[in-house]
Amino acid sequence: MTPSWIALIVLAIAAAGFVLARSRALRAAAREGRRLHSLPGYYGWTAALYAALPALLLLAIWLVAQPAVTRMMVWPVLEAEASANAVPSLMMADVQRLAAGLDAAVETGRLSREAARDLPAGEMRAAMAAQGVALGSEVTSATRDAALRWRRLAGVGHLARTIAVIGLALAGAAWGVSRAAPDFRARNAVERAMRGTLISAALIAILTTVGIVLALIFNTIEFFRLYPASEFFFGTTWSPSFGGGSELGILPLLWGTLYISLIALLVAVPIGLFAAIYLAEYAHRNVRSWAKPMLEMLAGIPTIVYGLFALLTVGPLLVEAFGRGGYLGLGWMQGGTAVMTAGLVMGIMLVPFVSSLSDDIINAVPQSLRDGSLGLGATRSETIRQVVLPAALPGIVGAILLAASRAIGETMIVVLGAGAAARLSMNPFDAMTTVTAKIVSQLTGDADFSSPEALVAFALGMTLFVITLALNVVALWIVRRYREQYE
Amino acid sequence: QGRDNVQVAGSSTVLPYASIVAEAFGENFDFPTPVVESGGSSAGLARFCEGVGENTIDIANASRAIREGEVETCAANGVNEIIEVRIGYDGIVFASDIDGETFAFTPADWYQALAAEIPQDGAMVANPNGSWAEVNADLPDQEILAFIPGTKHGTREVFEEKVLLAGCEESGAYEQILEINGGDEDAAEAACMETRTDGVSVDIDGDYTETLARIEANPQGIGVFGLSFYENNTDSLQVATMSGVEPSTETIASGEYPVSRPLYFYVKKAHLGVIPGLQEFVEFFVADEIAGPDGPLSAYGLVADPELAATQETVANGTTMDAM
Amino acid sequence: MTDIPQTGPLPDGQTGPRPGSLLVTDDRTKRRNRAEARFKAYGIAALAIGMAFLAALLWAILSNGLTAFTQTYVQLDVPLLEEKLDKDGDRDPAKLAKVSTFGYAPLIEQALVEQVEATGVETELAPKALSKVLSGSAAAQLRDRVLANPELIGQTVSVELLASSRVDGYLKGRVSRASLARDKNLDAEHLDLIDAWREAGIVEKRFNWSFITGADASDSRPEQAGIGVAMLGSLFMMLVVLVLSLPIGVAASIYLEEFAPKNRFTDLIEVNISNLAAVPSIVFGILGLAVFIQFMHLPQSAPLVGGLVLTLMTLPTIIISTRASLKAVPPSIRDAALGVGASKMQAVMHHVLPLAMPGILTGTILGLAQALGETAPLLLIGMVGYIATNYPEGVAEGFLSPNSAMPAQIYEWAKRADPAFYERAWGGIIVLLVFLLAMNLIAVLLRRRFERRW
Amino acid sequence: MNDMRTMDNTVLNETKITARDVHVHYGTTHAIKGVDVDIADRTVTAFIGPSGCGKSTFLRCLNRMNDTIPGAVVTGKIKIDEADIYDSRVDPVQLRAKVGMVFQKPNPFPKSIYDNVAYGPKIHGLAKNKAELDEIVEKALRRGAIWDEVKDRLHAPGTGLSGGQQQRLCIARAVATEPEVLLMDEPCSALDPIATAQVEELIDELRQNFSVVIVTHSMQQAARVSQRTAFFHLGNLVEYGETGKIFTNPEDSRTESYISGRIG
Amino acid sequence: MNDMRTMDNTVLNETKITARDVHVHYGTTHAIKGVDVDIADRTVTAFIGPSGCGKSTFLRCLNRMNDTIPGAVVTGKIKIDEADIYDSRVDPVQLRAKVGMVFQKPNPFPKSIYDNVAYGPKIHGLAKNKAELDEIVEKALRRGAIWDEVKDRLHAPGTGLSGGQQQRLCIARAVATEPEVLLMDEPCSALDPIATAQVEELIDELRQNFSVVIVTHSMQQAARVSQRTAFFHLGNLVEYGETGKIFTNPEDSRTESYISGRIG
Ligand SMILES: Nc1ncnc2c1ncn2[C@@H]1O[C@H](COP(=O)(O)OP(=O)(O)OP(=O)(O)O)[C@@H](O)[C@H]1O
Ligand SMILES: Nc1ncnc2c1ncn2[C@@H]1O[C@H](COP(=O)(O)OP(=O)(O)OP(=O)(O)O)[C@@H](O)[C@H]1O
Ligand SMILES: [Mg+2]
Ligand SMILES: [Mg+2]
Ligand SMILES: O=P([O-])([O-])[O-]
Repeated sequence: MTPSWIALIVLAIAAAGFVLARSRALRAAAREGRRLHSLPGYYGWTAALYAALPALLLLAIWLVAQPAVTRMMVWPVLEAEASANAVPSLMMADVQRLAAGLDAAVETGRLSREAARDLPAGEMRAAMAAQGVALGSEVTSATRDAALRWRRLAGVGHLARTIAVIGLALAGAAWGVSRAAPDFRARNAVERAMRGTLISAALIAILTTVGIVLALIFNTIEFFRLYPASEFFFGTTWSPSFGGGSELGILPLLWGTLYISLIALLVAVPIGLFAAIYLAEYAHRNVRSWAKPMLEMLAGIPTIVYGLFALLTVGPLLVEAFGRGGYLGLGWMQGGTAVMTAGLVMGIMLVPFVSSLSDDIINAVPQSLRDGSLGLGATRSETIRQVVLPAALPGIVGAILLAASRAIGETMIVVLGAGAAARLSMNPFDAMTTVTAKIVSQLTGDADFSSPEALVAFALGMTLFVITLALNVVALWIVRRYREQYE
Repeated sequence: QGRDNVQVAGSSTVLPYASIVAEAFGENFDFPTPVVESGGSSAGLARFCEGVGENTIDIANASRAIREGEVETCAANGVNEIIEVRIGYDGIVFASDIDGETFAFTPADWYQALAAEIPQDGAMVANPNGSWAEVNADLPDQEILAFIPGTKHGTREVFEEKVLLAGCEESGAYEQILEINGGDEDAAEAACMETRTDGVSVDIDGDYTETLARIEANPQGIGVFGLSFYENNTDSLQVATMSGVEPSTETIASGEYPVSRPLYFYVKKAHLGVIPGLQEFVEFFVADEIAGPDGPLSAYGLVADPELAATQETVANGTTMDAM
Repeated sequence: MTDIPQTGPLPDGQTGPRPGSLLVTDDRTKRRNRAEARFKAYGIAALAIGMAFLAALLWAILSNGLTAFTQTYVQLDVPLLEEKLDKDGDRDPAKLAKVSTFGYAPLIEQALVEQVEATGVETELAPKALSKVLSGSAAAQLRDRVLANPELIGQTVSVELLASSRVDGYLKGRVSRASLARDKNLDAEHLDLIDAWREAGIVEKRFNWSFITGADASDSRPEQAGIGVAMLGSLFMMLVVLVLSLPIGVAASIYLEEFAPKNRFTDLIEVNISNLAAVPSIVFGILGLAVFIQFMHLPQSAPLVGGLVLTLMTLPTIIISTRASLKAVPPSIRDAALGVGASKMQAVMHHVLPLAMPGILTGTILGLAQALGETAPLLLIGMVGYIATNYPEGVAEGFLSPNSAMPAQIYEWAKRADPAFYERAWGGIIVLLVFLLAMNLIAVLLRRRFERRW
Repeated sequence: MNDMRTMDNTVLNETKITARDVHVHYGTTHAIKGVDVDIADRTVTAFIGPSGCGKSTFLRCLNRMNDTIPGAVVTGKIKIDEADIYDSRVDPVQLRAKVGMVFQKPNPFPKSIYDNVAYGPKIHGLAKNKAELDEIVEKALRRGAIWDEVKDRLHAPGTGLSGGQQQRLCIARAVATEPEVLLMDEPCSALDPIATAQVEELIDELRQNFSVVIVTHSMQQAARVSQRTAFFHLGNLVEYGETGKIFTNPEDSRTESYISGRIG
Repeated sequence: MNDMRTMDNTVLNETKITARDVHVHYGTTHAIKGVDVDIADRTVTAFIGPSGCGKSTFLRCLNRMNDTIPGAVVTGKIKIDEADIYDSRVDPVQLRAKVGMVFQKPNPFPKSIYDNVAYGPKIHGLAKNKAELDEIVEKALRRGAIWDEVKDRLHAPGTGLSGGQQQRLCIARAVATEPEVLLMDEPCSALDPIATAQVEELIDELRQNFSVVIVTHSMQQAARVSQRTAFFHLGNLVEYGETGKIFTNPEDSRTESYISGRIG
């Protein structure tokens, strides 16, 4: 039986368990004339959970473990033949593909069960090709034997899996139903399970982090093997080149990232925060109900549009003002692409991140606090600045962090608005670029994947990860310090 | 189980050609239209080398030849038999705003305009040139502003070697540099190819549309494009000649026009005859009707490979790289 | 305003009421009111700036993209010559299929020549050059029709064919005689022909449904490209994102905010989550490639994988906003529920969560908007390129078979050489925004329902 | 259970607040139905009446705090010192600085105790420097009869106080801004007798210069602190007069029933 | 410092709640300092004492509502029906269903009046169907002495009620779940005398079957409704005994001073 069928059956058992346990609890309560500890549904859920959770967990473990175990048991067949330089994992991969191919062939009726068993090794590659299974090399007799053994073992394993999982589900359901008595704390049991679910959801974040670190770390290490870490961290030049002799200092990129994000936040935070304040505190309900979703559209416009907007509209405008011969006569700006251009446009994109969430949080501050302040003769703005905003601070900081995060992660606006050249400069009207933009470009570029020019993307990602982690720790600390909990 | 479409990944330069072929293939065969992913030559080759089997790609497009290291990675993952197919050449052209001045360049002009430092009176000095006229009196007196491929692009390598380095040698600067640095050839080559960082030479990490947009925003700029891109945008761009030759499929195929690079794709032999339609697709790709000088690829701007017949043979025989 | 009663004399040492009528605003109040007015003006200005930029962006999008929604067609009578299409005359489908699109091209050329004669236009264009007014898809269109109805062979059928992108551009004002001067794809003479045909009603510009429903086309046929398949890809991805990220995000937030003991470990999770928000989206692509494709062997280029990656990417947004709004619910509400014997879980689910709903929905709106517009991670899991060409057959296929997504499609088009793709890219952005609005509509309406003050 | 003192308040002050035909609607609820009342200066006026009769609502009209309730509509004329407070020229901010308020539910800001009290003086610029501010805060807290309890934890959050302490904190906060009229909505509801006595003392002290309106459910308290009493019932002002008179010899039968504990 | 009087239990019921050496700390504040008390079943026990002395804090210990205050630490033993409520096996939820609570500050849910009251019965499964639930809600609202005022607007939000109405709504909400012990923190602070009388009647009625603990600042109320009274002062339980005894003949001088209005 396929895993999805087993899962379906388990769910059916759980559903049955639900119905049985629920009615059993109700009957018991009626008979004994007692009140149930929990609402009847909770008894049902307990049984359903007892039935489904362990069984599905077992199924999951089985799915992961069975191939590993089978591999171990099949390896001896191959071992004899494995030459000195053969790669076991590759050989196993062929065995597995072959076994899967034979399965498929039998299933589609292309081969009979016996034929599959008796097919000579020499004909197998062709037969598999007909089945649409690619094999890396000709099938040797050892591979064939191994594949056949694999199929036998897998067959046994599948049968055992079906029996074990469904058996466990039945046992769980029975146990759940048997416990459905009035004094059983069904709600607590269900809530424990819910809590488990909540925790697992929170753990996904951790798993994602672990995943990201794992996905980056090996290539990062590989990079540092090829390129000295000190030059990467402290180098002030970024100029990769295909011919070798690249200089891959991260400092100009970090500087660009900070600079552009800073300008973006300088635009987004005041605009977003004031917009949020206006919407939550001053605007008429109707204005608010359409203005807020409109602002949110800013977050939905693809960044490529912002990029083009920066390149074609904002950049030239800024040059007209700040460029050589501009009407401010400053001559600060060389070309349209500059930190300023990208920062301004990115800031606009980030406005809804600040405004919408802040608006919700400000709106959640209890009216009694506003009343308290207004009643003392404070103006609305004083009330907002001194009472409402401090009370809403954690949420607002969250919103700003979210905006900052997006600023750090943005590529398209940077590439089109700020350019691709890495530079260490104080002038906001110079072209610069960011870590993220370079991660993307090095990763999608033409450099050989085993060269430092491509691997540097991973090191950049890793470094950025660590730096933002540190920034977040600081932010958390600040929020903890200045938080004002109402009531 | 059982993938039924051909999967191709890799170079974004090859993508347009591959997509034209894939579309025609889908129209004329009963196989589904192949999936052609972009993402860059290296990313494509990296995925190509992950192994054999239906959960790996069948073909990697590349705007450069596969490198030794990549072949090794492939081998380590069981991808032993690789067929290399060269589909033609990509011409690299220099173009400027349609309403601006007309340019006739030589590689030396570009070297003089963009080198970070140029030799002068026995020493390296920071490039003093501000306008094209300062570089070469025959060129218009227009500020130098060049949009050149960023360091992620393979085109950059071609640009550096075939334009900057060639220009360096052509103008005699190479000799002078050798003199200055005491005969270190590697250092001299590097110096020839190093571009200035004062904002005159702008790296473009995006694609040709970005370059075009930049020229729109800044009509003084001169951009580096692929021939096919230029040919599709003759209404907004005018092309410059290089050493007196106007770029076209013909001049590039004949080798008159100096700046071009070969385009390839790589096929896993282990997948041929296994993934439905793969064999047919590969053969269709290099057929005369498609990749020949009168085919749709050429019409779109690919410079047909003069040795297409040999390539067709390679494909027909399934000749792998190491067998060559 | 004369007889304002003055407050009585004050005993020594006591601060008295500040004198003055309510109708006269005192200086300090005036100053404070000015500050108030300024503050409010900042709010209005902020909102106005946001709206102005929105208007500018929308204008740019609409003015560039609306033309993508019309398309030029050419009506042509094509003789389906038996000797070309079915030499043996036995209508054997296998043999019919052997005639490739290249075999149909001459028929179309011939039809064009006949049409030129029929309309009485003088032209020096060779038959092959004439066919440049038609899309490259013409032959395929015809072939599909013949293969579907072999009985048509031998007749002359009237077919409606896509005009080439240049001709289409001419009707839309993008292409002019001057701009064709150095274009090897079309000549001014073609335009004369088109003008004549337009008068004859053979060439016509219409609303372009196939842009909304169609599939991607290759670089040489912008006129045939549509965003329909990519839209499906986005739809399936968004389904995955919504179904996973909303519950997981809300569950994680509830745990962290309401249940987790406040200790180092939960601090770690908290910092972790904010940090994930700052991870560049392409890194999620790296992760997705490693985990979902290389480790779990999910298919390449599949919306399911795209959805999973985007889920991981949107989670932090949803979690951060959900937590912020959970925090904002006053503790007295929780107390009230616990006080009547609700469990903590019940208190949260029944009372706190509904009150935090506006923030949760905001997070969802922002997160989904981000997910819907994201390209970079799709690059690594193979959803960018020439992919959205086949409609998925059924729902399971929709999740698993290779597809692209709207932003990836737009990004692809924006890169392509033919300027006709540029208008499609903007048109695609319009479709994307409409999709986004439709998707958010429910969230926005729901949010309005949940909003309340206490 | 009635040890009410009869007060013959001969010296009546001039009128501070005049209300004419005041109606308040909350959406469809008609909460105040045409109330006319004159509140005298330097006097304590008590509002009594059964729960839900509109006392708080009417009180909130007097400093336009009803403006902040969505759906609340106030009609009629209310004048303070002859100035119509609903006139467009009147700045509600100035009005509220002049007419202070203690709310029925204590609502300390989520700030420190010190900042809670210092908030009003700060925004009105009543203190020139920190020392003066400290003084104002201490004085207000003393008047709110809470100084001793909080003097050691002035920088602890005001929300961490007990119910009665919060109430006194809010009283202290209101008096710190020195309003001319102080509206107090059940200021002693959560206070023990001693604290109540202290607050009543404060009210008496305030009466020397200001007018005070107090909502209370305790007849005794009304009798003790007020010179005039208004009895509200179902949104109507049923009877208004000298406290002594109201408690000893009410004119309206409803007043009598309420005072003698028969209607609620 | 513990001078709890041994009580000569004449008519007394068996003990419902036993507290031994209970201490509560809020961070550094020591709010309850070693309280020992036995609360009898089917009895009304009044907690009196000056504001801030720890009445609410101790009350919240009895149904573990202090668990929800970050920083609050409770030590000592509290048993209800012989079961230690701080035992890890005790489910605080079940405990709170059994020991209901009316909070000092009325805190209705931002839902309709009906839903406010129906919530408890719903989660405890007290009603089989809608009709039964309606009945429970009506009965609770009647017992809370608020039915007449809200019967026409059961689906209006509970937060749109007047202060006193909210308080009664919270009482109705608490009795709707039929707790065995009801803790009421100043349930009548915002109520007029009539409503107060009705709530006191309710308390008396509840006493027939359950035990009620009530915090009040009104000695009269304590004397009227309670059989036993506990006097708290600065976190100590100073005296505990029969109400009559405490009010007429207190043993501790502090009790006497408080009752006679000398300390606060
Ligand atoms: N959350 C808290 N954090 C810190 N201290 C608190 C907190 N809650 C109460 N306290 C302090 O604990 C002491 C006892 O408070 P409690 O609320 O029990 O008093 P109470 O007797 O109910 O007073 P009242 O009659 O004013 O309501 C007070 O000094 C108070 O300031
Ligand atoms: N925000 C509101 N929305 C709707 N109705 C309201 C609102 N506030 C009060 N009401 C209603 O208006 C009437 C008067 O309320 P108000 O608060 O003025 O009563 P009150 O006299 O202060 O009563 P209490 O002594 O209980 O505080 C009541 O019936 C109440 O239910
Ligand atoms: Mg009131
Ligand atoms: Mg209390
Ligand atoms: O995408 P490319 O590898 O051709 O730059």
